[in-house]
Amino acid sequence: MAVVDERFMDLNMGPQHPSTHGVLRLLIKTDGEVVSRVTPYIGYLHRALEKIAERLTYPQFTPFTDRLDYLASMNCNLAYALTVEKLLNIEIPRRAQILRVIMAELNRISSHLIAFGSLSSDMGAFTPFLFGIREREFINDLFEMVCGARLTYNYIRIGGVAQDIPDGFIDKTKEFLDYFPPKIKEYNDLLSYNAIFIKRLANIAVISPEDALDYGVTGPNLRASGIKWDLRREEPYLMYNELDFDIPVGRGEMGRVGDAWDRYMMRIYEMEQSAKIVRQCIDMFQQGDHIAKVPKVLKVPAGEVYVRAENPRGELGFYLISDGSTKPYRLKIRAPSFANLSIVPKLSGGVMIADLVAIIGSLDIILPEIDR
Amino acid sequence: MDAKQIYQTLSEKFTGRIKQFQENTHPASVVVESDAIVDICSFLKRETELEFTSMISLSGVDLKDQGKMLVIYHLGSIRHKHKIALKVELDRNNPHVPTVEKVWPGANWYEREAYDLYGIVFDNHSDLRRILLPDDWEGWPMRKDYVYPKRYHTWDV
Amino acid sequence: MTENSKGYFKKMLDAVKSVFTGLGVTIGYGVSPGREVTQQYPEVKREPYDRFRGKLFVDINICTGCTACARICPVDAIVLKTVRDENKKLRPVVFDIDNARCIYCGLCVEACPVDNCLYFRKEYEFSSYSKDELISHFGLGELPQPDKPAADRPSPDMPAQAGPAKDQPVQGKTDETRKEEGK
Amino acid sequence: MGVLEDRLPENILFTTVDKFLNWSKKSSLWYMLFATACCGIELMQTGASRYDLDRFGAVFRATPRQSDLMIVAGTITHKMADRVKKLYAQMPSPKYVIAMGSCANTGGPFYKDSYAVLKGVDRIIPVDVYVPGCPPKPEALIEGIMKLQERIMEKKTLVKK
Repeated sequence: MAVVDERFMDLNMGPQHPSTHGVLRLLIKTDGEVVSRVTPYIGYLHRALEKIAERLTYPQFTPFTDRLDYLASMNCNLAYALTVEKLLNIEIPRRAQILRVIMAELNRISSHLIAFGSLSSDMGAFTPFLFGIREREFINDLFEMVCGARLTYNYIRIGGVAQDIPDGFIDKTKEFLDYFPPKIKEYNDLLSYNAIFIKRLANIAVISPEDALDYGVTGPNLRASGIKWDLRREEPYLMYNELDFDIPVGRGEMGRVGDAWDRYMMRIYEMEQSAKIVRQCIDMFQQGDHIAKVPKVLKVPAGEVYVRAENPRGELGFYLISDGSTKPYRLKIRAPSFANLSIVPKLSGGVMIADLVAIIGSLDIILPEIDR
Repeated sequence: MDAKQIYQTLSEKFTGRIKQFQENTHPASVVVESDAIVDICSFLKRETELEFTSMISLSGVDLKDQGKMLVIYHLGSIRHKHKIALKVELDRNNPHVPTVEKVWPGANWYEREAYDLYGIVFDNHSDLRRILLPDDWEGWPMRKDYVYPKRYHTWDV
Repeated sequence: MTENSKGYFKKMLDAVKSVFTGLGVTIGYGVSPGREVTQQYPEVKREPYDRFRGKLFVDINICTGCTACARICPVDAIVLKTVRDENKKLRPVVFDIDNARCIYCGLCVEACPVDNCLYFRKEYEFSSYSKDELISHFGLGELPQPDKPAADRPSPDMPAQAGPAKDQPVQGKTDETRKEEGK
Repeated sequence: MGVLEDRLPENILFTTVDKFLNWSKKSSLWYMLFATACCGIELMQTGASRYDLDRFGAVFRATPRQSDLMIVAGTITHKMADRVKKLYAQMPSPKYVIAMGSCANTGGPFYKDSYAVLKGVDRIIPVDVYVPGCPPKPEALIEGIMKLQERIMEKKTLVKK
């Protein structure tokens, strides 16, 4: 007979729980309020994307990258396209590059809006969630205008983008850029600097820089720990090296560097920066092709590449092995949330159960890319 | 430090345990003996000139035609901004490799994933269970010769 | 008053102040709502944008039966079966689109070599009580048998090139282009 | 309706009572917040400011014990399928299921090549309305809910079928 530790009880959170951001299951060992150990159980959304990639041709797999991190489909499309292009060794037209940056940054904003909204609703404030969705709908409209879908875009393709932008897109984007930055002040008034909200998040679940690196945490979560690391700067792809933007770094404004509040605030700062990038891109617009010449039957030269891009949640990498045929031999997806979630057991010893929700929310994980 | 220099440093330090240097991959990769992987990884992490602070990714690859399995470690350094891939070749029928969990704790989940999908056993791993698939799943689905099951529990697959 | 209690009151004041800052935002919306957000859906329907990927349609009369769409489809949502008619032209006898399985990615529309043959309509309200209703059939049907009257034709709008009813269906030359199922 | 269900003769009183019961059921479709994948985001957006599902009396509940409607929004894998069955069993009667999006309808994008995905949620629980789309527009989901409301109105509860 197994020995039962009488001090603790097991508590299941998920897989169906509103604040686990999808189908995450956490097995919590607790004495009632204070958590002693958390074991995440993942894989409830394992859809075998890597296996599917081996059975489909390169262009056919693009729609599946939409479903990788559906809050930032454009970024996932982009990372996949960059990977295949690296092996194909083709030059992307300038206009396509600008379009790609615009889409990626708009999607970054809309993804961070969900992060902002869902964290606030986890913390018990529902209004900011509605505010976040309201602005997100604006971006969804922009995307529907340009590619015809609201969530799974399949827009950034190998070699460029699927279609050139329609008339009126630039005006509408400009309208959004005028509309959006003032809203950030609203968010700050409503939520970021609310004393109760700060009390819930400041000094909670501090990730030290060493831990962050050990566990492979990337993206805003890593920057919140005070490490200035952004692939858009460190390994510039597309035309990011020509753009002027800041990389916000956690400063421990409300508590210690790398706490939950810092992680939350990184996203607010990054939305501002993304809006700035989109504005610059619109000014840089020039005529040209939207897609490079790509053969209809795409045979990718044999080789191995690992290409990574900065997604809203961190570093999304594709490790592609090609054997020269029309299908990938192996496509490994390095998902940012996978690494970000793996630090949760380390963070959550000794916290309250209510703080656990804050930890998950502030890490902004998304399950489809963890489970793939 | 570029990949070539890293390779030279490694081959000086670990004579005979480094098998091959592949320059045409991106990032360049070094094929090493499987039982030396822990020593090499901790050397790469500790040495101040290399300082591979984090493991970016760990992937299993099934080379069915050659009867081999690969484990590929993508390593990156935040300070020096260089990258390298380490490759370990394993026997396909009995893939065993020591765990690097002690070097980078983040490797824990990646190794569980490789175990789950490829059946690669990581020796001395603290918690080697299936991670993505249900515990009662049969077979290693990412292997090239995997046959899809017909039924699972009470319904058709 | 001790130092401690001073901090206590300051914290309380901060909390109240920040709550009122937040309330200021919501009250602001109460006073002047700004742009209207909520759409009164069933009464007021927003027209989707021109590129909207809604329900997939095919103009079967101009379809050349090249099967490019069925081959590019990553989920096998298009089932296409063709036979050669007496003019050696491919005739799409079965053209089924499973809307329940379609992922609306648009790869097929791009692959289609004929203009306006395969296209998305701005139609999105077609939920149903059964899954079978979600499969749209566009196929022209088998060539008419000689002994059958013309009224028995499966599709009323038969194209001109299908030939008169007396023609025999070309047996043995059937192009089984539908993708192999269940690998 | 317990003991009275299916027992009463068809007459003007009981059909009116039935209608009233159906009307109250249809006007308070509390749906369970059960989102697994992409469609979950569209479900959230349907419930939020722009489409405002509350207008139809549909409010989300976080627990199956309080919900009448399960909107299966997203991919159901084999690992998850047992939980879905359990969640469905936990819901009180009368209960309805909407399969939202291609994944819940047929397995959608993962129909052909995936070993881990359940090919249609109707293999494990009964589905009332299928809403196509990948993911469906919020309007399409609302239309699906309206279709379900129509079906609820047609149902007979007390009166003999």
